[in-house]
Amino acid sequence: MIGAPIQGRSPARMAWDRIKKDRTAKISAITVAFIFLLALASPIFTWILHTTPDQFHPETLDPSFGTNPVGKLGGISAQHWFGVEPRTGRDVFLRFAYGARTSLSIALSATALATLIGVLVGLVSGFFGKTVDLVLTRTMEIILAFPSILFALAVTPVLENLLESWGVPTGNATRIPVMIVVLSMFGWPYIARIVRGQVISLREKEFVEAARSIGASRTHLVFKEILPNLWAPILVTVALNIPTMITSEAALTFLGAGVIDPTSDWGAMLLASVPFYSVDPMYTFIPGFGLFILVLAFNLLGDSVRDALDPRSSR
Amino acid sequence: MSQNSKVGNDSGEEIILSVSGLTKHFPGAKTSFFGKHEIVQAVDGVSFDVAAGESLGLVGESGCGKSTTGRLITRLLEPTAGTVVFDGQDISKLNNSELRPIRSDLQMIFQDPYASLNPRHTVGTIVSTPFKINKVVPEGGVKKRVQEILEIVGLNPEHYNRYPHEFSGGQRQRIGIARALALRPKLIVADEPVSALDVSIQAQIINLMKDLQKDFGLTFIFIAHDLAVVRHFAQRVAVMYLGNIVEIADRDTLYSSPKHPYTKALLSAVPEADPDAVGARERIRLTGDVPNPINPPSGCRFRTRCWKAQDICASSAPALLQIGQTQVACHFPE
Amino acid sequence: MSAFLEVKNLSVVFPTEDGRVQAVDSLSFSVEKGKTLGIVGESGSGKSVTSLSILGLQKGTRAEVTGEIWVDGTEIVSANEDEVRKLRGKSMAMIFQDALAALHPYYTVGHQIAEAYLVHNKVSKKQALARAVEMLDRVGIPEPHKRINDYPHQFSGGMRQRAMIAMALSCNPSLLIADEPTTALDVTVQAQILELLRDLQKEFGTAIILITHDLGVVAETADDILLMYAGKQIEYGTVRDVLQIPQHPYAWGLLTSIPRLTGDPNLPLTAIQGTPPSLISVPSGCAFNPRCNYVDQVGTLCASSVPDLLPIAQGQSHYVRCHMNPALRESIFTTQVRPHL
Amino acid sequence: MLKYTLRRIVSGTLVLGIVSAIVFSIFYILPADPARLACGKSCTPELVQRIQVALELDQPLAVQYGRFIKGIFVGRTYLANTDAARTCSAPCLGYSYQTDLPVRQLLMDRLPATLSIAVGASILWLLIGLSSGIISALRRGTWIDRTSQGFALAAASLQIYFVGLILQFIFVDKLAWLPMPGYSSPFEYPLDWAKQMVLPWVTLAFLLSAIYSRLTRSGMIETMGEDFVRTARAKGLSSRDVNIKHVLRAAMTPIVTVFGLDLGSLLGGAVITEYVFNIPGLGKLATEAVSNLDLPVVTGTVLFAAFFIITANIVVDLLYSVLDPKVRLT
Amino acid sequence: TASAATTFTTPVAPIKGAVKGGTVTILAQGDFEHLDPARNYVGGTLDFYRLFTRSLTQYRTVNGKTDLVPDVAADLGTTKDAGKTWVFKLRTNLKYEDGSKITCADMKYGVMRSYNDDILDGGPTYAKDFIDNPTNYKGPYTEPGKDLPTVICSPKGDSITFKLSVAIPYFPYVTTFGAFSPIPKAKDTKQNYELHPISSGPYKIKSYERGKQLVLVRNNQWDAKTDPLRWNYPDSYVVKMGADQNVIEQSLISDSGAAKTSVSFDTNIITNLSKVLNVAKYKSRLFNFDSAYNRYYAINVDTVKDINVRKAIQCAVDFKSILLAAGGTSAGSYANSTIPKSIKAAYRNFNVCGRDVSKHPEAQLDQAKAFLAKATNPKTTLRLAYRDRGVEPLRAAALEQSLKAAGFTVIMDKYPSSDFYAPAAKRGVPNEPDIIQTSWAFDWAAASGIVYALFDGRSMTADDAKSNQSRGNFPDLQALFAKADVSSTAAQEKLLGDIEQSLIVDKAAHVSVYFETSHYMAGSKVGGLQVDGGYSTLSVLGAYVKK
Ligand SMILES: Nc1ncnc2c1ncn2[C@@H]1O[C@H](COP(=O)(O)OP(=O)(O)OP(=O)(O)O)[C@@H](O)[C@H]1O
Ligand SMILES: Nc1ncnc2c1ncn2[C@@H]1O[C@H](COP(=O)(O)OP(=O)(O)OP(=O)(O)O)[C@@H](O)[C@H]1O
Ligand SMILES: [Mg+2]
Ligand SMILES: [Mg+2]
Repeated sequence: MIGAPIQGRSPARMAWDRIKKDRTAKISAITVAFIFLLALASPIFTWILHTTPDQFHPETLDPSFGTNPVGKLGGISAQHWFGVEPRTGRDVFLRFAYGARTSLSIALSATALATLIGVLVGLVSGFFGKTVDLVLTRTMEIILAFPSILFALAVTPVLENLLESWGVPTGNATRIPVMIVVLSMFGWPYIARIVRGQVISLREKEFVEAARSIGASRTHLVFKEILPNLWAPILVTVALNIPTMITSEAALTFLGAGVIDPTSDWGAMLLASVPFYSVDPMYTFIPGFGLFILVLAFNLLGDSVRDALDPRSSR
Repeated sequence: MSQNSKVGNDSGEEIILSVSGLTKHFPGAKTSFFGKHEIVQAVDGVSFDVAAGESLGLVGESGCGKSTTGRLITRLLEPTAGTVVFDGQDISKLNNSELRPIRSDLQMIFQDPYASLNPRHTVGTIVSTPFKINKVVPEGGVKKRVQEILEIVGLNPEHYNRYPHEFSGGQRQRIGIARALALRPKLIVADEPVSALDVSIQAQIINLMKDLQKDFGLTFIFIAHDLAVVRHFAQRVAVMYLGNIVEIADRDTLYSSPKHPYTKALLSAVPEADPDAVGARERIRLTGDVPNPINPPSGCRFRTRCWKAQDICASSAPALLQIGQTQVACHFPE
Repeated sequence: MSAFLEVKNLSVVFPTEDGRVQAVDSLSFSVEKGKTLGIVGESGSGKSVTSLSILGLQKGTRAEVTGEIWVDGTEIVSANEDEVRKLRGKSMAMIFQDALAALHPYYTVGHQIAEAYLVHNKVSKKQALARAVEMLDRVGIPEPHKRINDYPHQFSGGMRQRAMIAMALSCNPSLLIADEPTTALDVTVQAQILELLRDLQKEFGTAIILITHDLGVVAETADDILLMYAGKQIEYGTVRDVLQIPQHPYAWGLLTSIPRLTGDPNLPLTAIQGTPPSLISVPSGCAFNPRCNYVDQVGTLCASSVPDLLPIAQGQSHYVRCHMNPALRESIFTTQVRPHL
Repeated sequence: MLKYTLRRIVSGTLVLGIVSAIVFSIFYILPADPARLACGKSCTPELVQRIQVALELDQPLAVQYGRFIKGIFVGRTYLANTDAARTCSAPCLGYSYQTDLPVRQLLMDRLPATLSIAVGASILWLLIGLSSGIISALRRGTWIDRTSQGFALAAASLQIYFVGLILQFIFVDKLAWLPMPGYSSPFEYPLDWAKQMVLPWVTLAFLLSAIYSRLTRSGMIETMGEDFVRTARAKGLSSRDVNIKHVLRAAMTPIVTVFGLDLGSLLGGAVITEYVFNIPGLGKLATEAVSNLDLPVVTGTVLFAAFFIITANIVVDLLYSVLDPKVRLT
Repeated sequence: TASAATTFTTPVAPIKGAVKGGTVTILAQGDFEHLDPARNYVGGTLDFYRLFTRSLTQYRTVNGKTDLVPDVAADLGTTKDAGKTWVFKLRTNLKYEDGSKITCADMKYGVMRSYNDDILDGGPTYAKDFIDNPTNYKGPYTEPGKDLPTVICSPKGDSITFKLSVAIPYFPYVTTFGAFSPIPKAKDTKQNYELHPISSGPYKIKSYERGKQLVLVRNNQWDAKTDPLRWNYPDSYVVKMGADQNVIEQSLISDSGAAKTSVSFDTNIITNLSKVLNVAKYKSRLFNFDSAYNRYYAINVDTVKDINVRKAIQCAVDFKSILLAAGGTSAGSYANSTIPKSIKAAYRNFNVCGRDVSKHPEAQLDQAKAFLAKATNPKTTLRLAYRDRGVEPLRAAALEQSLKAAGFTVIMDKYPSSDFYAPAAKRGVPNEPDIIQTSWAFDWAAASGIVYALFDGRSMTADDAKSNQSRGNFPDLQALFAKADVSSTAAQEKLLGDIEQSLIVDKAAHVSVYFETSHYMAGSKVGGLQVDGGYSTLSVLGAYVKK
């Protein structure tokens, strides 16, 4: 809109102002923040509840059916706010809180790694074109041709063994890095494709020509001219990628290639709940609902970020 | 093409740019992943000279290779063949680092005032980038110099920290001009600098550029498809058709007695805002569109739309020859 | 006599988040069969909105349309969608600036023309396609029976515009609205298209509204000119009147600022200062006053009250919206403007 | 077009080759010994070694892979020229370490279940997704739109396993309207088949239709802003014709592509769905094989799935050229 | 029990209410490893093989009572030298499915070919292990002309004699295995024999598609009068293979379609147990019985040298939380001993860590700490080896908790599900486990089927503990084993019971935790199913389709 210029607002600032006005974004942000807080504060609850997420509580289970917590709704009580786990009597609330920690840190690290790789590859591939581009796009094509869940399942033990052979101790110390690598391995091509497309169109933009015409180096072109224009799409991609990563992490764990007991994780809690969903539905419901809310909040937030950064897309 | 003489202007001024046999063939759109490239003959053997301080207009229909020529001269593209001698140095084969010192003398103004400014940079950053890249520190510092330039192009120096989206099209084009001016270039290639602007704004920019040329002794290559606009800016005009120059002459000669049928047709097609002139003017209506540069017609490229075309036009390409004040490439000039 | 199209006091407002956009403000004009009205104005002055309102295409959107639009005896603003739909294509048709975007990429040109014909005529598909061939032939596309099977992207720019025209004219509409039909085209092709429009008008007696920002195009094609600025009509009259004795300072500015093929090229162009206003906050009074060189001649009135659209003299059909009195205008025009033309 | 198709098939085969090589080498560096797995309860080192020979695990990786590829195209003979020779005709994917059955047969046995899920669910999600997306787009901004899109976003944020378990709890355990999900042959027990498939279909369709609904809606809305839609209206077409013939037609193209790819990856095994509902499909086969380190089956399933994905890609590209005349394939 | 007094040669009584006809479907997770009698070794399916394979002796279960009965044999074998030489009388009126007679030579050939276990891999090796082999016989495929002189048919072919290398008092139990089945030499197709074993039982193989299904139909040549243990109600049995554990569980639970007439022999209801146990309509179709499986912890005496540390471990074991992790008392019953109570001759009702574990299953932490304090060579960091399968990690976690509470530090060492027993039995390797969480199911219902395998240190080598995971090789117990080797069955059982008690109570090298309870389910239209004491499984021998 041509006309009275608005006082010195950068595009980022305008997006931020738009987000601040968005009620959905606010509620989602609060929800996400709340879950983060729960994850961060989980040790405090250990102290309040005088137990740990790994502590067995055989007394809370029906002695003849280890699968049945004593009491209603999966054994919810003043001591066990979300009930207890069948078979072990471990406190579900603590496992939930600690699980949020694991799930979030894996998903976020994987997103970060995937974004880093994706952006770098996208930049290089889009900007330099030719053979480099051909090789990189082919690589992406091959990765995308992999049945990702299956392959992730298959490759996890392999990578784990590899790490172990380098002397990393068995268990979650290897499992978690492996998960992050595997998740980002299948995540980066999506980001790279978006970045590459953007770079290709930006590369042809006249302002890049203009910079070239004053003798700018490639580094300048990539990092000073093109990259600043990528923040918005990257941010949107990241925002929409986080929920996908959370889901994938949970799915991988659910299929058994995830973190190892006793470390808690939402996907692992769901997996553990499968045999009991009909006797103790609460145990399924709690991590499932948590996952749903978290993913929903991130999705809504991602939508808001996208709308704010790209005002043309309207709901 | 024009092998003979460097056509200078009569006054024998210093030739700052001399282009000869300039050719650019693009790999055309690939039709599939493995498909072969078609060859787009965007510019094919273009030669002309530009004297210091003059402004040369380059006109022609869409796709005839004007921008490509401009970008070859500023070495944003590497020519397939031919030479570009700028300030006594052949720059057609230089690599990026060798070009760097010349860049500040050779600047470009772009058509699209929206796409040519990085939306993430402030006006200050945009105009000061030339200084930073060429590591030039002007007297009084970069900021001061930039603000001076902003003032010169008619912008408020206080707009230093604003972003392009806060400006109108005309103002943005001024920013683009400021950037081109920053390092005091000798030659500016302006690629359709006003065609994206509103009529009421076009005149502002044309006037501004004219003033700048006068004040700083700039040399301009002014690309446009609008003959009337060129007439108001350039002292000499070259007409392009499908990658070739078909006619070059000084302004008055070209507009009053065009030699090439294409020039003639082009002139007669310009609508005039004068109801009396409408009936009075001779009308030449070309049929069809400009042919595809992937497969240009043999011989004279204009023959497919030319009402004068004979057999010879299909078999041999006419050279650019001097006829009176004009250089024209036609077997049957007017 | 009553004209084929009669627009009275048309106003269009878009309520947006940033404010109410007064895109068109009390516009009145008429077009008779066989005549051409040129609407001229800068980008954003409301030309396209006007044309869309005439076709009733703003029904069902957030646009608030008021006033009256009479097409062939039907009032469009108050009519319901179905009534207007029956008029569209048949009584009035439209061609758009960007023909590539305006044609559906997935259907053949022939199909799209035939479709337009089929809606309003009880004919078979075959007959409709035959009509499409006929129309393409009429607008000068070689080998039309082959080209009907082409998709829009296989046509060149000029051919697409011709196809659009063929589509618009397939049902012999009495009114054709051409919204910047040649802006995207080269001059040589533009000339072809304008000539085609003129020929067709002669043949079918169509009323044409030609929207453009190029006064040259209007001069060559139109009978009347409506000059718009910031949603308002500021000058309205025959081509000859408006171009030869323009009354509004904006018209003066436009005429003197466009480069021409005649006249002294060394004289600087007299540009209009400033930029067009935002339609959300149109300057009070005469919208042009911040850019007008002659505000001093009138005083505060320019900034405080909107001038009425008045005939330049009693009984004249040349209207202008300016606070300056006719004599003053006359003198300024002769002394300061005419020499630059 | 034919040339293009052939070329795509060749390059797709190449990609498959690379995928198989990767899968193959990854399992080769796995320290766990497949021979031990195939050996059984009374296993001795000699026996392990004999099995190693029988499975040709003693050969170098390149030789193993070469034989594997050969098996696919022309078949192969294990332990040729020995008493224990057995021939596996092309396309041979080897024998399962676990069950000693031809992998091809395992895949074919599991395919019907996966096919049942994929086809049924995709019909359902297309129906629901498209119709709700269309209605939303046409009634943009109304409560219908808001409700359906809110629902879609929520559904898209749900997990198959969570929804699957909840639905199973409600419809199987509490209400007992449906039998436990599973797979019965549709030819022998059509009714049981349908009843058992209902939950997998609904679950999968629930989540995916949400995505399609959003996709359809945004595609339609975007298209509605296109110039050619305005042209269609200017022609005097009825809004129904405009919406269906012009808007939907244009909005459909990307949806068809996405659908093709989704179906393709689903055909390779609806891993989670099969896992949750205990359906003996390809995905289930693969997860079992992975946990048993049954290399031939893992390679087979991954290749099979990759085959579907790549085929879907090719089909989608060809389809795209049919749907979008601008795309010219040579 | 191997007394010649009871003969059991008469046919078994009909099952009340059973009717003939119909098809019983058996749902199996996978194909049989082998159908060749010499190569069968998989617990749950051994019952099923009896439908078409007769062996020298067999188990018969009627009304919950299981006896060893002569099958192809006409008696339960006699020995005159306390078990070193065994003579079995043979029935002479038996026929194969093709009508040809079953001869003593066929019985001997069956034994002989089991020596070719290089080709016929997979089965138990008892015949080869126990029968004396002075000529180093290698099997009929390797040495075609050669004889096995220690298996002797009487001239009339009505009895068969086995000369063993040592006295094996329980040999008649061993002869239930498939190596002691008749095989006509002319029909032997070596490793392909399993594709169509010639039937000697009431059913014969009609079709067999590997991995898919096996169809059994009536064998008209079989005569019910000659058979002391088999019924033959359905017209056919169909084994459907390839379904998954949960698929089978759930289709049995849902009882729809073919599942109504179905039963499974390899699928214990595990996943859905708590659900079906709680619902009456499922309960009626559920068969709950003690399986042969005992879950126990072997304490490695090589690495945990101090007896007090071992005792501390014994006391620290929290039977309760371990069993809860496995499903509570419905999924298993606490056990002080790996010899089940049902093996009365050998079972000892001793206390573990001074308490009756069935009454006080909780960990005895104070005592554990006290023992640990007493240790002269305290080892407080323990490596616990367990398998990554089912609830085993959870059980290990339960043990970890109570060990920690008792003052130990625990290193959890998870082994892949597929590769556990052999690596865990490696001796003298780095990271050798201190506690091994493992289990045992007896091959026959006697202490000899347990104690020899689990506690006989004499079978160990320097680097392999074999199935003696606690690696005990105590001189006093060695002496007892030597004595048991040459004792009569009854005396041997008693001695073996003593050995186990000593190993658990005195040496503290073993903690038995519970016997798993099996929960098998059948479709609502299948009758005649009963728990077979011989194989501790749900037997389909008496199955019939309810009208
Ligand atoms: N990078 C490129 N790759 C391939 N073809 C190109 C490229 N750049 C230009 N062309 C082709 O070269 C021809 C000349 O293009 P150019 O941009 O120089 O024309 P122009 O005269 O500037 O036209 P316009 O008036 O539309 O700007 C056109 O056919 C164009 O499609
Ligand atoms: N749907 C809409 N919502 C809000 N504002 C609109 C809408 N359509 C048009 N406008 C505004 O109305 C004004 C007039 O627009 P219109 O398209 O008629 O201009 P125009 O004269 O045709 O310009 P151009 O020459 O650029 O085509 C512009 O300021 C535009 O931003
Ligand atoms: Mg250009
Ligand atoms: Mg417009």
